[in-house]
Amino acid sequence: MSDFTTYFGAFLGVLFTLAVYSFLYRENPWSRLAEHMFIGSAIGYGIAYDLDWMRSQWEGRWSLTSTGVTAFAFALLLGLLWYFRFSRKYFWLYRIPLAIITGTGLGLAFRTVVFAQLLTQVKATAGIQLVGVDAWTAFNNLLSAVMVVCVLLYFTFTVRQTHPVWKPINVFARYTMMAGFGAAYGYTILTRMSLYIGRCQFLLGVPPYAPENKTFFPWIALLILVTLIGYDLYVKSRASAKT
Amino acid sequence: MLQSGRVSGLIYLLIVAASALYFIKRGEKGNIPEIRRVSGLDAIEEAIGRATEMGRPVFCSHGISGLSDATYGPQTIAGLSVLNYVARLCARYATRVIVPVRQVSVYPIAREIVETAYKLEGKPEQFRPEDIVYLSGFQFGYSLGYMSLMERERAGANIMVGAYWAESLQLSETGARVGALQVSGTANTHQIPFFVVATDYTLIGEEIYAAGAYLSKDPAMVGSIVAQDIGKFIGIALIVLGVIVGLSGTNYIVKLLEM
Amino acid sequence: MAWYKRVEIPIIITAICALIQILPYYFTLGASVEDFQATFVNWQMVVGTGATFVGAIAILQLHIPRIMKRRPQWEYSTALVAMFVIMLIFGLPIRELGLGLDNSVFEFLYGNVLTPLSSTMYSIIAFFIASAAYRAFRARSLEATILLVAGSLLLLKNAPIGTAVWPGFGTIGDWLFNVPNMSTQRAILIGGALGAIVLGVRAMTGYERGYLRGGGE
Amino acid sequence: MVAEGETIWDKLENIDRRILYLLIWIVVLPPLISPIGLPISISPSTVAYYEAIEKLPPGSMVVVSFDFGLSALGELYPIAVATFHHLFSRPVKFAIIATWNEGPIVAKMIIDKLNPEQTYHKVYGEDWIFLGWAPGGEQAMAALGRDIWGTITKDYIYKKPVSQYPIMQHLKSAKDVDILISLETGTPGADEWVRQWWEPYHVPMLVACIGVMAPTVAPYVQAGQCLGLLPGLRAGAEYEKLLGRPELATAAADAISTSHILVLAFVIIGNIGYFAKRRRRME
Repeated sequence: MSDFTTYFGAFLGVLFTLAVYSFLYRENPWSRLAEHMFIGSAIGYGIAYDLDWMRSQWEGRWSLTSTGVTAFAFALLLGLLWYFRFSRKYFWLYRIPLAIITGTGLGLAFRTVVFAQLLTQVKATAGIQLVGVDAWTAFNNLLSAVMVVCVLLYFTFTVRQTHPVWKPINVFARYTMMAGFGAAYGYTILTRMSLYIGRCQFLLGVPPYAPENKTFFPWIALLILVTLIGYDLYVKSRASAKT
Repeated sequence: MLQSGRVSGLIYLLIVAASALYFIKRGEKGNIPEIRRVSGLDAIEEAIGRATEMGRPVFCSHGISGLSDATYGPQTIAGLSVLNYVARLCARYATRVIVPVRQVSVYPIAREIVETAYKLEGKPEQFRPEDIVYLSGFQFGYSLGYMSLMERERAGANIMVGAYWAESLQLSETGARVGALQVSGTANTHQIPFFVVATDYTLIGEEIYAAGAYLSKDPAMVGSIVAQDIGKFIGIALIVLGVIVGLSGTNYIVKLLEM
Repeated sequence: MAWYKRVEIPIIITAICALIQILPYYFTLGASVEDFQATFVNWQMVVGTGATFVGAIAILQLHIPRIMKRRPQWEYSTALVAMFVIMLIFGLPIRELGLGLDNSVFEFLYGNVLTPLSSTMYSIIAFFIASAAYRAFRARSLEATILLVAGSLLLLKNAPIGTAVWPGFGTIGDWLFNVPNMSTQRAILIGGALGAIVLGVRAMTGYERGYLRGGGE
Repeated sequence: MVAEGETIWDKLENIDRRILYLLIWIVVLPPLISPIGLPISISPSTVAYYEAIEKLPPGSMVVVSFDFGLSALGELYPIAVATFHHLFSRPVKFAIIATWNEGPIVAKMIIDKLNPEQTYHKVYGEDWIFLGWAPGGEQAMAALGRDIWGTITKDYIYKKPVSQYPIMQHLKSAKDVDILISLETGTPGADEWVRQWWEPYHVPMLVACIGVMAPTVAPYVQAGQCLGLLPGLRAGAEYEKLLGRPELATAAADAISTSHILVLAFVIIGNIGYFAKRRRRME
């Protein structure tokens, strides 16, 4: 890569990163530009990848046999039906490819979900070790089995929970969930901060990010800040001129 | 004929599937099974009552997802059932209800729900179509619009049931700041903690479907809840039996499930 | 309504496509059935990819009129459309013309425009979380308190400074993760699996039509 | 907002959000510029992930899947780099796939950075291969499990038919795979892999995910469906330490500390203000 593209790339990267962050000050032209550029490039990128996959499917698989050619042509034809979504009159045609995709997806999930997410989980809880392990492990195993059962009971809705035994079960289930969601809370904060830290590493040019970023960072930050405040003053002055 | 190791799964599957169909069919004949009223609904009533006393509007949203997605669609539907309930109560108490919408496809449905609620309460003239607000298709555009609307209108209650993502935080933070009594609910697990700590009452996960089914009395929704309960009770029974049998050293229940 | 427009037809297609995947999983129906099933999955991926322009059209329907009629913010729409067109043209899979995923313009744009934008867009939530932590995370009930305390312990587990000050934060954090969290998630997973099964049954029998809704007649 | 009788508690409850935002910049940037290097203790789950790769017998077949896009770069990029370094330094074979269409960008960034031919003397097409992306999410996973050649017909780098590469002679379906590593942020991700690869073929999994997803993977770990879990950037730093190769995650460690402490401080200050006001109101 030439020097120019390296510098220009770093410049754009820093500019767009800071343009997004300028949203924190307030919604503004920089952040709006960034949002639109993001959407435009993401859609273009997605289509390019789809088409690339289509071409290699055609060349590497379907074009090799005559049945393949027919099947591929038929698939393309069905694929065109998606676009009747935009027609009021022929809207119903769009439901055909939709039904194929949804049906296959449902079927694929349906066939294994009962094992992977139901029976294996039930089995893992039903098969906990209580004998032959140390007391602390046995206690935790038993505790987690009780917790699973109580939370499951909490999420049943057909039994009228009038008997007094339900109250402690539900309270225990809710406390279990709150302690459990504490983990979700902690890890969510970790993720959000990590993503932000990653962007800061980018801005500071921490290797492997381009060291040029560091040079651009303060200048572009200054540029955005000045324009933001300038824009604010401009809007204010226009508003006062009107009244 | 049967694939080995998949018999127990097939049986489980068939029991749940058959009971779903049975209870849906039964429901269609008017024999709707009874399901428990989840306590979150009382909190909604209280929130609306308080907003009415204060003379402030009620905000009610149904998440940011559309209707067609397999996992998020049902959440939106549950949110719309709650909206129906909220709109009826608001119409009864003559309290304004504001509905911020993110999906174009949901907008007409939300509007129709509120309009019908006012008609059913005999006050069609009080329905304000401009209170069903389409904000923006973009996630943060939507939440920005929602937040400023809550601040401007001084929301007295904010009821959010549906599929929410990062905006859950922004909305509940703003709601708390303007002093609205907030009831939230979502099945997006990673957002539940934020709803729990930032709003006054939270419907957790499947509770939103149960609330939706309880309020709508739709046979398909109620039948599904019943079938899922049956599936849960089987699971619970297997766990309890397995733990007890496991004390003997060999676990026959686990072996049975590996069939 | 004409018979071919009826909603029953897509429902039947849904059911057939689902059964093609389900039946061979439970019953031994022979290698040819399994081959057909596998080919079918691949084939429907081609059908699905046919929809690639749908999202683009929906977005362009919004932005092109905005540019043509010079409506407010049309400048931003121009940037969006220009970006889209450039990305698309240079990324077209015509290697004979030097275009495609390894085209240098395409690579430059995704590396220096799409990458920073996309990764920054979601990192901004860090700020919202922090400000909400200050403004809205209140121990207003016992349940919220349990959550806040457990969450704070997890923060101390994840922050190297926490475990450096007292290794116990690591142990407590791991316990919270492996016992209450695992149990909660497992119960939710089981509930979710049952929900998926029931949803599948409803879709195959036509009781669930949510996915077919919208527009049209 | 400045009213009569405004106490310190009111002030504590009403700090402008932009000041909070500024504080976040202030606590995160300095430790990145000059790290303090606090010690990082290693948790058992990180050891399990490391050991699973370390103990793979020579010649094992690994599939690494990029189930994330650019949005998760900050957290998963360092982890992915470390994982690839580990794989390249071991005598195992592996294939790279992606179920998210931005996955190949990240994979390419890592390959360019690690330079496997020079640094590790690994031959493309023999020791490893970059297969690229397949559309359709869960459907793609199912299709790949059954038939890799037919789902991704050409490799990502040279666009040649995959059947021409020596490594692919030993990799036709999920049955040939000894371990699957999913680098994931959500849907499709671990849930779908468990359904499409673990359940029908019993391919063991390793999951490296963004922190948000970690709690949802816990049941799979306990049930033995997932052999090891790297939950987020902190675990990434631990992994780098085990590999003896401190990089981006280690460099971020101090910033994780400062930012987490700041959030904790925000929670505490907010609650102090809240309770003080509530007590005054009660009096």
